[in-house]
Amino acid sequence: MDYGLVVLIEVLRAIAGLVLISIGLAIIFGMMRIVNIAHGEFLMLGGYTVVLSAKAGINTWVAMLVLAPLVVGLVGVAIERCFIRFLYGRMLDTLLATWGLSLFIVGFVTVVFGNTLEGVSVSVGSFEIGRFRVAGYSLFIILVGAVLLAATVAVLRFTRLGLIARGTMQNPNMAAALGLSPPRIYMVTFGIGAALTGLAGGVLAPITGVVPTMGIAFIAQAFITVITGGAAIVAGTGSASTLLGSVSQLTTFATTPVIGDVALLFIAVVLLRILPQGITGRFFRRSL
Amino acid sequence: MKPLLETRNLVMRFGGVTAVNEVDFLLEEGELRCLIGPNGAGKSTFFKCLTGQYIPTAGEILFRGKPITGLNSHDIARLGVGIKTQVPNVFNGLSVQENIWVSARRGRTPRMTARIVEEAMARVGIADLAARAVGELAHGQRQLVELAIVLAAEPALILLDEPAAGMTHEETERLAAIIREINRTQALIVVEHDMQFVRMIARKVTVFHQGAVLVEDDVEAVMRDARVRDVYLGKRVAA
Amino acid sequence: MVPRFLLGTLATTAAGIAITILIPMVADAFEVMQYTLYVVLGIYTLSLAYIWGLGGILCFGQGAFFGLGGYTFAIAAINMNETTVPFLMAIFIAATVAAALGYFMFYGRLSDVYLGVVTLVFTLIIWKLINSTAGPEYMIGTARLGGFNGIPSVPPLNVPGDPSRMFDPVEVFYIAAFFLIATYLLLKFIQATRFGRLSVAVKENEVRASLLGYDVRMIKLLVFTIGGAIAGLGGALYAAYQSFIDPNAFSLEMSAKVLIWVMAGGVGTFVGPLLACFGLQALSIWISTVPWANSLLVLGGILCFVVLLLPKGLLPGLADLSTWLMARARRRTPPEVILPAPEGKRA
Amino acid sequence: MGIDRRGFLKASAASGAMLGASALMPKFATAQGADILVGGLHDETGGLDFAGKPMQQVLGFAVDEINAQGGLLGRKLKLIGADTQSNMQLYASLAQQVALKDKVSVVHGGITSASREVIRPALRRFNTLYFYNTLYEGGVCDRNCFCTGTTPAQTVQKLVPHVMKKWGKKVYTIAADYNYGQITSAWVKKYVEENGGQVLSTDFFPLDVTNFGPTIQKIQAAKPDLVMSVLVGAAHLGFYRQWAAAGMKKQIPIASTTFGAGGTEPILITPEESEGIISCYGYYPTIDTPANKAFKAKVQAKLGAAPPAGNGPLLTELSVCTYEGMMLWAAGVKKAGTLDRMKVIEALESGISLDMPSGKVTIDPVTHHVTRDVYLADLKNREFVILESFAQQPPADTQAVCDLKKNPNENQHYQIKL
Repeated sequence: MDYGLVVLIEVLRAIAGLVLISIGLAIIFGMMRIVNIAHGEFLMLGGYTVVLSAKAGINTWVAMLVLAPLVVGLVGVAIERCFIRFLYGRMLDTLLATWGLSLFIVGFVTVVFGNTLEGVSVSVGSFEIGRFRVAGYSLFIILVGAVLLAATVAVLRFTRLGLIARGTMQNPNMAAALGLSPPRIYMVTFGIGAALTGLAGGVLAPITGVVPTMGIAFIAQAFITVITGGAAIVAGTGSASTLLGSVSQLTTFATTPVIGDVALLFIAVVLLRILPQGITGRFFRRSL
Repeated sequence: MKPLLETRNLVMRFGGVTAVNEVDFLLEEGELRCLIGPNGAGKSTFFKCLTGQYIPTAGEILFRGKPITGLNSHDIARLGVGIKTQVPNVFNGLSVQENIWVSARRGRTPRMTARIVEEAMARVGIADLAARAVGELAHGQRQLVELAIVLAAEPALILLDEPAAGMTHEETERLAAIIREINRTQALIVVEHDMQFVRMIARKVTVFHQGAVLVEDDVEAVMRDARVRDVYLGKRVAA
Repeated sequence: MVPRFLLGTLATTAAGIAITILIPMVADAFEVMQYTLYVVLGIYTLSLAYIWGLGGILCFGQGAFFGLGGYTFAIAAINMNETTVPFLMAIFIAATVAAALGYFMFYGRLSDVYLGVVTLVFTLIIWKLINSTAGPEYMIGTARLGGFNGIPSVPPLNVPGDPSRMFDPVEVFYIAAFFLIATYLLLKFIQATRFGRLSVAVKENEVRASLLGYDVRMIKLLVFTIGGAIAGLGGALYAAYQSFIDPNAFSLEMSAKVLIWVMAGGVGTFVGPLLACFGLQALSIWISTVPWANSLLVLGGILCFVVLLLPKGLLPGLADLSTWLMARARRRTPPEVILPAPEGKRA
Repeated sequence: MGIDRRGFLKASAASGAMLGASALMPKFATAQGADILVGGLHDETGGLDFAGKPMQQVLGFAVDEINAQGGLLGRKLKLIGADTQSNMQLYASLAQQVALKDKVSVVHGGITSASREVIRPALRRFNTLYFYNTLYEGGVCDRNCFCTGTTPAQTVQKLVPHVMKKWGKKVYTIAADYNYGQITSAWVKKYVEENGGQVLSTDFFPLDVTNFGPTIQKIQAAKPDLVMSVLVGAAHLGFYRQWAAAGMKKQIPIASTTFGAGGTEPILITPEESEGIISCYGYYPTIDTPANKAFKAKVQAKLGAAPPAGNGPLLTELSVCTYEGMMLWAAGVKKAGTLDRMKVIEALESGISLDMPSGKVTIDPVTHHVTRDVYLADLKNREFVILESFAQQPPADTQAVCDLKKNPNENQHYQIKL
């Protein structure tokens, strides 16, 4: 009984983890068709923001929930202005360009901030379930994952910004005809995707720690989750994370982390074979 | 003699929308049929079912008496069905000649292929464009290239989806002549909006409305039909 | 068109042969060995340049076949104490696996970026699995898989039929160069055949090709299998040349690197990707020995600039540049520079 | 214990094949006064940069120190440092480059066992002397290669009984899934059983695993007295974080054969997360001897008081062994009076012994490993508090399988089976 509960919490945490690392990419890749290989580095920048601010004496929660998204969002906007905006509609070039960008960011961060930074820990404590102790932080991550999904739905569905962004991605000329400036909308959308990724990097920092090269560990999983999810941003990310996260975590419990990872990849392949357009290519089509 | 093409009770549904609704359709060898109907009447979907791009939800398609329902596009094409799709569907990166070569080369020797390519270009009147890249041609010219591609495969049945779209008046007239000429040897089904054009080429017309066959008759009779007018004017019809 | 096409191929081949003969004459033994690596990676580059450039198949996991070729060669050569049969086995296994994966994908009507992701996931699965074979229980015959450490002491290439006579490094260079040139010629030949031209047509427009009666799945499957075989050939030479193979061959980096070479060199050409492969590889070696520079910073910066300045890739980009310069010289008026629109719609 | 003979035959066949390449023999630049070149292959960027950077820096420091004392054989030393970028393919290429193009007299370098096994056979082929200065799983038997780091018989043998006496007899091992982790965890099992204990389970993790949630629950279910960590690299630090976050630090203590060896681990995680981890290495910065204090002062004067912000500590087992490896090589060259590779090897085999920051370091002629002092330390607020020291520990594990006196042509990495 207690074991079952512990497993459930771990599974939910794995799902939330996938949601966190992929929601920003779902926006940048799913909406804007930018194959952002530097996505992992955005996560890393979020982590660095938290660690550096904590070092500067700023409250960790503020750093994590406010500064990380803000800083990475601004970095995202800057990158979009100097770089990405020349590449819209050239999906494959974005792959090459952001690969370069990803190397550049890793090198830059190493040179400027160093590769060895003290980790942060947040004192949420732990609690007991029967014979087991569970980290309170796991619950926090689950919470953040759920809130992020809900917030993204709300923004896309109910705000003017969300509506305009969705419209522009469908048809930039339409937006221009309505007197909106597509470049600005692209910039803001990219910034939001980056900000969400920064938030995720910040929230995960206390568990993963931060080193300049940490991004590589997330990039494949994030892309697989987004593409398995299909076209709908929230429903896709949510359903793919749930499926992949629970399969891999349950397998990990039953066997080893390697087999767990392999199970995740395997399910993704089988799923794409059955549903070539991703989960939301078939189900929840009309959702966001 | 068996009809060239027959559909029995053909149905195509997408989710809750029924795009093709219980269509029974018959085409004789050597016939030229026009398919008309307002936008969204299901004509293009009907074509896609015939060519294997969609697998029908229900019903049967017979080509010369042989069931072809649910076959792959390339299998149907090999039986002798060619199609010019609504949006020009060509190899943009290749030259006009290469485009037609791809079509003509299937199942033929290089020498025969070369002859057929020349013939197809001459028949449609685009020999002067042979070396041009298709991607840089005007819309009307690309329509003609696609027609030549379809011809070069020498199918028994040719489906043309809005072949006159984007053409100048002269081009349209030439197209009508070409179609009449093709019809000497092959059967055609032509989807077209332009009633002038339909009059130029067709004897028998089938009218689609909301996925089903509304009327099927001589061109003049159809033009006089009140229901057809209502449909085109957007009035509600008691079907 | 045909004579020009032939002329270019012949000129490239002649240049390739000349360079191959010249290098051991002017270069140190060490440099010859380094160039061998370039040549081997060049074969790997051609495998993707082919399936992507002529077949339109975007494979994010080409490393899978490269690695399979390397591992097959290593395991078979250690077991057989001979390298000719293992060499052929490497090509065969890589091609077979490519055919199986290709069947799975093309007959499942996967395309585009979804297909790319499946290939990526496929190579990552192998990577994860092979990485977890460090234990002594993972043996194939007498070869230990070795997990993360890979397989050391892979026998070097020997003269076919005479396992005791091994090729020396300069000979290995010649062999690798021979295979690179042969691969190039083979691909140029395929490009000129009916099948090659059809595969280009399929790349241009799949729907049209199938409406003309061509089995698109079959054509793509063949292209993909040929690409897999070539990557396997590269992998076998790689393992033989370095005398080790490790799971990095299956890593994201190995697959992404070749994508970048092809893209930077220009999709649709063979020479461009080769030049990009050689150039970027040399750059990355050179940068490692420059004490003041952070390798990643410099490499990343260069890549970013390449994309912005030569959007079509190296070779087509240079071609554009020379046309532009010639036009400028002739007209002496500012030409119309076509820049990508600052904003566009989604692809 | 068994030995993998077949592998050995293969390896020697492979190296024999390359003898055809005699043209590749480096021709030493013998011109009087020309600099003596020393190769350093370390990962200064990429995933292992935290370990590689200090090694390269301290190697440079050692070169400068020798030059300040007048160089070797009347000539100055020059370091050819190459950044291997944590990439095996670059290890292969750059080993070729420094050996054949730069024609260095010796190569120091390699961090993971994987990288060592890439460059070791290559350098042997190119007749270039090789020093591997990292703590590792033991078993390298190659006359061209000297290993100056510690091996399990020197450290794990001391660590296991100490922590078992302190905490209890039931051990749960978690290890990195590659050569080093596999072999070291086998040693852990051997020593635990020799001391009357029991290893409940040994779990292996590839180097990129960051998710330890399920493992932590499994360990709790198994209820060991202590956890023995053979984890490696930055990703695996997640274990210590998640362990502390689950409140396990006060429940089950941790000992480690790796934690802090590269110096950065205690910095990357917080003091609360690392408090009380017991380890055993050949060097700690806190060794309280005049030699170490003098050494630290010299390094401080040369390379700065503290590492630049955001970089790990300079002095760790890895970097100090690199320093000591350089000094041992220099002593060998002095003794041989020449740079000739075989003469230097013979001089080193005469049992050269130096007083180094970590204590007395003596080359074991039979295995080309070193006999050195090892230390046991507890981590208190990021400082290694030395609990015990063990003088002059021989590399007994490698000695059990390798005898270069008897078989000078051996070229093998023995997988010591237990």
